[in-house]
Amino acid sequence: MVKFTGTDLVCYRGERTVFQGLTFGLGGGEAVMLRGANGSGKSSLLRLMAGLGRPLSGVIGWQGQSIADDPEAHNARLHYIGHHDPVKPVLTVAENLGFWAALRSPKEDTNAVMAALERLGIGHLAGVPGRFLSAGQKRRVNLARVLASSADLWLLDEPQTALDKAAEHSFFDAIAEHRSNGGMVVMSSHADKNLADAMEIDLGKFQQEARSGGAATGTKQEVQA
Amino acid sequence: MTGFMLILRRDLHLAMRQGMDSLMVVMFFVIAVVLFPFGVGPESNILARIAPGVIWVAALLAAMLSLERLFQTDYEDGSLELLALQPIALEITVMAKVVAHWLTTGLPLIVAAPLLAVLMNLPDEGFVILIVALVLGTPTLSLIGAIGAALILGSRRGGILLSLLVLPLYIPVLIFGVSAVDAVISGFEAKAQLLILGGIFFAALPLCPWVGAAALRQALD
Amino acid sequence: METISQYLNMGGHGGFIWPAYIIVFVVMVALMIVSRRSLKNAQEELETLTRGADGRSPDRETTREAEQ
Amino acid sequence: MFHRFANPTRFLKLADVIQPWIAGATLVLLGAGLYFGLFASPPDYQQGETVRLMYIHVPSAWMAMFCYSALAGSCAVALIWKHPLADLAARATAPIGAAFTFLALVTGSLWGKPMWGTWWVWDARLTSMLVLLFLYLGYIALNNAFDDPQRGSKSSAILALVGFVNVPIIKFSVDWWNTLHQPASVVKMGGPSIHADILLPLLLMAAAFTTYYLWVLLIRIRTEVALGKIRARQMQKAQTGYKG
Repeated sequence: MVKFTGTDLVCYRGERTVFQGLTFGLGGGEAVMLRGANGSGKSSLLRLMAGLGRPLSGVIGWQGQSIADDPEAHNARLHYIGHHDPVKPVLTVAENLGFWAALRSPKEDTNAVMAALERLGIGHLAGVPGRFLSAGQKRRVNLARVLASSADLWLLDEPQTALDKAAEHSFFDAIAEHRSNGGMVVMSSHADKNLADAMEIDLGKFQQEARSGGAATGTKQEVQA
Repeated sequence: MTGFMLILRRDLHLAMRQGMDSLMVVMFFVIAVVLFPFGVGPESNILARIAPGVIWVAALLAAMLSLERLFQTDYEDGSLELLALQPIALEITVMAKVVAHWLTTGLPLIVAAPLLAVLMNLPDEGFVILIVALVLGTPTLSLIGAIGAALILGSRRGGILLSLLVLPLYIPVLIFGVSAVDAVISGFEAKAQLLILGGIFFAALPLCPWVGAAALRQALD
Repeated sequence: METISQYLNMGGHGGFIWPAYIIVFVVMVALMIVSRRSLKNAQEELETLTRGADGRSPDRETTREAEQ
Repeated sequence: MFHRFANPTRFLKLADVIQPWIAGATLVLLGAGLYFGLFASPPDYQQGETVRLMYIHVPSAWMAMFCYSALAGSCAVALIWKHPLADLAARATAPIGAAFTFLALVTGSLWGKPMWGTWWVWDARLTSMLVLLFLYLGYIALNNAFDDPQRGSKSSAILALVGFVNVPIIKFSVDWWNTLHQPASVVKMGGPSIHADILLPLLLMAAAFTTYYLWVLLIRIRTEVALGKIRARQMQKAQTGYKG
């Protein structure tokens, strides 16, 4: 049953039409891989899905209701991994994750945080202040944030950057487990690593045709999940 | 614990760990006021005459100094983006940051103000009213300043720009803050000025977080 | 009819009235010139860009450029 | 490349049609205003010849406030209905408004010298005009402080609205501050009652300044549109490695 949908999206950022005519539909347990060259709008689409901006036209909906109507409710059901890893250098890893977990779930259970850290192999870093972490470790802490509290929809913008093989492997297991109990994932990634039977959206197809004399009309192509 | 308290606690925690912020603000406040006797001359009656104005202007500039950092660090390391994606209204996040800013700058200024009033030879009856006026005025400075801090996110030369944007909006608070102290010193009632200061504060209380959140949203767009 | 110099004197205030009118005139004309020149430069640059891109030079800037 | 919202061909056609008319009106009104103001009207019985300063000071002050309201209005339209032309109109209005505010201050101080003997008088109106100039400069600075012009327009639009809400509060507090520290200035800037002979040049000049504003506004908006197209084309080249 399709829950998360986007119809006829047009993204206009930085004075250019990033993509247009993009439609998608996502149900429980399904995953979408975003493909496309740099600047084709993968990150922009993920940000629109998270509600960090509004599409110029078109609607992103959750069970038929536009996410813009109730942003807080939409925020409650999603996790977003962006380009930055927000780890405060002055706070310890446990404090960093504890803060984000507490914001989402009223009851403060530190063992969920510890379990997430253990799962990504950085349990030993719990008491370490953020400034001592390497880029890879910060990325793991950020990914652990996703595991520490539950959310239906995972929006991951190139999660593997700065990850080594072991961490990548355990995170992909976590994704599979998340999907098995009904969660949804939208992921953009260059690596050839693909999620099991994931749908694909190639952003290149939704660009505006380069103007070469002809009228520039974007070809609308529906990818119905 | 509510989201508001969580964010407030974290920001105070960060400020404590970095410690120096509040101290630097108070140091600037003291130095700025101490410069005036060197400029204007040590005659106590002149100093007393300009004391309320000098203290208020210095407090205003000191409060504004630390505004740039209000959202900047979170904006740069991605925390702001994440805070916007939490199941808490962005307005509440802005309010928590404003309260944190006031506690780390407004309050220390108020604590340091009597010392500077002595330095500036402020008449005795002016001390209490100065504190009361500052208590009513500095929160408004933080509230309006939060809008400025949100507007300059991601711009070049944010600090200077922030002062150009925010100082004109500080003029009403400055005028009524100083005239409250002047009135009491010259033996009048300062009720009107304090009421207006309170009025401006209660108008700014709901409006500034709302506008600040709107500014943050388009900064993160 | 009063003489020209008497008129220019403006009852002793000529020294303030004429500079004011001159300043107002200069600022308004300067703003006009700056605006027109920036428009001309922008249009020229646009033309070189479009000619470079299309190989044909579009006619006046308000052509119905069939972007959309 | 140019999304249909942001391609104001309709506006450009309209601007081309009405601009010559506005230009003509400005020249005619300015000519009439100057003629009546400088030559055909008698000196004021009270202020003497300096009343002629009023013919440019008061219209400049009116235009300064008019442009700020126009700026705030177009910013509101830009934020609420997200119409890109409103952004361009706001960006085009600000420098004109700032110029008029500056002129109001200059002519005000030139008026103050013969009247009160000093170049600058902390009169309530002149002080409010000075603060208005800072609001303009703040808008222009914030507008150009970002690499992405969209970002600049959006945040400066919010600032313009915040400023617009604060103008009455600032005016009120400056008036209070002025009456507190200084008895009302001897000669009211606008004069007690505006005599018919004075009213005519005043209104003519005000009308001339308004049409002048529209004239420069159209030119500046067309510049912004052209600059937008240049950026779009450069983006186009960068994005698809256009083989020209």
